[in-house]
Amino acid sequence: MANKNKNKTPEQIAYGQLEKKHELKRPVLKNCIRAFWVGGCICLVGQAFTYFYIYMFNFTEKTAGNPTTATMVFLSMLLTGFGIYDRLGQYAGAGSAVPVTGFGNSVVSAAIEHRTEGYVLGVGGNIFKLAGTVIVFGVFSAFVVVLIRTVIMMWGGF
Amino acid sequence: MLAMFFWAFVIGGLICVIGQLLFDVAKLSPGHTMSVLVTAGAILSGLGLYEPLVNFAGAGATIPITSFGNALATGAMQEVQRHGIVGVLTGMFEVTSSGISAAIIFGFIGSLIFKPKG
Amino acid sequence: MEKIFLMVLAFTFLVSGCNFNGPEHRDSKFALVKKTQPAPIRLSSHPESESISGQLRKDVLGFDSIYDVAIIEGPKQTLIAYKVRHLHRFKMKKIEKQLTAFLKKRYPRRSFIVSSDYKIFLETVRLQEDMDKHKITTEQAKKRFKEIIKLKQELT
Amino acid sequence: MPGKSQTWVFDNQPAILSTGVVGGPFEKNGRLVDDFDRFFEDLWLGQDTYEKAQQKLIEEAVQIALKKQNLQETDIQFFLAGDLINQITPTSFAARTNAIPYFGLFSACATSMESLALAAFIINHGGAQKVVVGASSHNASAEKQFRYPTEYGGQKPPSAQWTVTGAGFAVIGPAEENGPVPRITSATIGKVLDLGISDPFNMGGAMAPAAVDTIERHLQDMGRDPSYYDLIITGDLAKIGRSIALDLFRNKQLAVTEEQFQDCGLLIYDESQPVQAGASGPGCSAVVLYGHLLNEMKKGRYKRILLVATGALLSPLSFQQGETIPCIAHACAIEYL
Repeated sequence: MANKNKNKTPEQIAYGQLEKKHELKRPVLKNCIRAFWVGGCICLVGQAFTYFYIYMFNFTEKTAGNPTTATMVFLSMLLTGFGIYDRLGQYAGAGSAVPVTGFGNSVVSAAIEHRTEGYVLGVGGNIFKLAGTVIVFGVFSAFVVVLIRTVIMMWGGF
Repeated sequence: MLAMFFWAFVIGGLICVIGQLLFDVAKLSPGHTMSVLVTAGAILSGLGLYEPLVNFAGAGATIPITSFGNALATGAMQEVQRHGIVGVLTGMFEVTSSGISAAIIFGFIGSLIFKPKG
Repeated sequence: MEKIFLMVLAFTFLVSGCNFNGPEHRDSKFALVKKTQPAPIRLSSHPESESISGQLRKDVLGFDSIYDVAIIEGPKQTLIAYKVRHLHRFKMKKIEKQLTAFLKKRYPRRSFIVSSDYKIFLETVRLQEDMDKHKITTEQAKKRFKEIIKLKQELT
Repeated sequence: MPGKSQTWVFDNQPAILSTGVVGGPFEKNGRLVDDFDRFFEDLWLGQDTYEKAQQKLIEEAVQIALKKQNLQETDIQFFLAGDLINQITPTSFAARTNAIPYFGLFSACATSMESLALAAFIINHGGAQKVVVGASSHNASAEKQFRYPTEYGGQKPPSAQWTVTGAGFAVIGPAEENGPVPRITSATIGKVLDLGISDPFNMGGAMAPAAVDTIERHLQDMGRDPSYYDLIITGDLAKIGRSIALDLFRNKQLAVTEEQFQDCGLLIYDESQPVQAGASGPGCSAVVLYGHLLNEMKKGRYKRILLVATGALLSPLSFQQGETIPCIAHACAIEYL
C-alpha cells in the first residue's frame, strides 16, 4: 500500500494524521494472549480427537487428521448455530478464526444467514462467500508452489 | 503423548497469534489474513518444512488453516510423483477433501436447522 | 463472556473426554502415554531359525532419539514400531532413513518394516497383549500381523 | 468562502406533534429504556427475514405515532423516510403497507435529519398539513449487508460501532395553539465531504469533519454563537468521532464546550454493553431524538438543541473497491417554544 496517499489532497493527508491521533489503540498484547490460549485449546481438543480416532478406529496418525477435521467442523456448526461462536470470535479474534473451526464457522454462518434467499441461490450461492477466498488462494498458491518445486526437481535439483 | 498435547497447544496457539498480529498490526481483514496463512502453509509445504511441524505438534499444526495449504500442496506433490507434471492439477484435493466436504455438508445441515441469532 | 467460555470448554472436554473408556485392552490403554517396552513377539514359521529380536531391540534402543520400541518378528518380515523422543520428532524422516540404513547393514538378510506411527505401535502392543493372554491363536496373530503391515503400507 | 446560505429558516415553526419509538431486545438493556414506546423481545419480530423485521419496526413506530394523535393513515399527506438496506426496501415496503404518498430518502445515517428538514420545509411553506418522517435500522440486516453474516466469528476492532435496532418516527405539522411544543426552527443541509478515510470499521473518524462543517455553516448562516444551544448533538460519531470533532472545533475556534457537545451513539447504550466505540445507524439519531431528547425537552432540561445527524455514504461494493468514504451531515434546530 505504498501508493495509499497518492490520490489524496493535502487536506485529506492532514486530516488522516489528525484522525490517527484519536484512533482507539487495539489492545494487541491482550488480543494475542487471548488468541494464543483459545487457539491452543482448540488445537488441544483437536489433538484429543486425533488420539480418540487412533485408539478407537482404524486410523493412523496421518489419516486421523481427516475425521478430526470433520469433527471439529461439526462442533463449529453447533457452536455457530447456537450463537456462541460469534461471541467467542469477539473474545478470541484469530484464536477462533485461524483453526479449521473458524473455516467451518465462516461456511456455516454464511449458509444460515442466506437461507432466507432460498436453498439454491441463498445457501448454495453464498455458502463460500467468506471461505471461498481461503480455497481459492490455497489452491492457487499450492499449484504455483508445487509447479515450481516440480520444475526445479526435473532440472536436476535434489 | 502428553508432550504431544503440550506442543499442540503451544504451536497451535502461536499460529493463532500470528493470525492475530496480521489482524491488529498489519490491519488485514479476516479474509486477507486467512489467505495469507493458507498461502504460507502451501509455501512451507513446498519447502518440506510443514511435515516435520505436523510430526512435532500434531493437531497444533493440522487444525490451523495453514494445514489446508499444506494438504493441498502435499496432495499435488504426491500425485506429481505418481503421474508426472499433470498431477499438479489433478492431485490437489486428494488429501484435503475432508475439511471442505465436511464444511459444505455441515453448512447445509446447519442452514436447515438453525436460524441466525443476531 | 467468561461464562460462555467455560461452558464451551466444559462441553468440548466432555465430548472428547468421555470417549476414552472403551478399549478392552487395559494395559495398552496407556501405550501412548508412557513407556511400554513390550517384549518382542515371534511369529516365525521356522522355529529352527535363530531369533534376533532381543539383539534387535537393543540395537534400536541404541539410537539416541528412540526411547521405546515394539517388535514383531514375522515369518518373512520383521516389524519395528518405535517412538521418537518428542524434540526429535522434527527429524522423524531422517531418523527413519538412518534406522533403515542401519538395519540393512546389520541384518542384510532380513526384511524390515519400520514405522514411527502411534497407531502401528499401539496395534503391536495390543497384539502382543492378546498373545500373552492366549486369547488368540498363532494363526489369528499372523492375520493380525498382516493387517498391521497393510495399515503401514497405506500410510505412504 | 462565504457562499449562499445552506440553511432554511422556518418562520412558521412546524412542530413535532407526536412520536413513535420502538427498539429491539438489545436496546432494552440500554440506558434510554424509559424513552421507548415499545420493545420487541426478539430480533426477528415474528417475521421470517431480518429485512421484514425492519419493515415491521417501521410500521409499528408509524402506528404508535399516529395513534397518539388519533390520526389515520389517510390524514397524512406525505411519508418521508429511509434506511440503509438494499435500495431502502424496508421503508418502501412499509410505505406499501400504510399507503401514504411517499418520498424515499437516503443519506445513510443522516436520513433522520434529512427527512425532518424536508418535512419542516414542506409544512412551513404550506405544502402539506401533516407528514410522517423518520428513519430506521436493524442490527442484523445491516450487519448482513455491510459486514459479515451475523453468526460469523470475526473480531470487531474497538473503533467499530453497533447498529441500532430501532425506528423513530414522528408526525410533523403546523403547531396547534395550546402550549409549548418542540418546533423545528431551522435546518442546515450539509455537503458531501471526503477526507480520505477508507476503513469501514471507523465510521466516526470518517464522519466527524462533515458534522463539524455542517455545524460551522449553521452557526455562520444563523449568525449564532454555539452557546445559543443547550445541546449540540451529533448522530453517531461515537467515541472516536466525537473526540476528533472536539479537536476540530478547537482548531476552528468554535466555542463548543465538551458538556454541550454530545453524541446520540454514546447515549443509547450502557457502558457494559459490547458496542465497541458506540452506536450507529439511521435508527440511532431518530430513536434518541424522538424518544429521549424530546422527553428531556418536555421536562425542561433542554430548550434549544441542534441535532446533527451524520451519514457515511458508502456501499459494501465501494469500500471493497478501495474507495474512500464520503460523508454528509444534516442539522435541524429544535426549540421548545
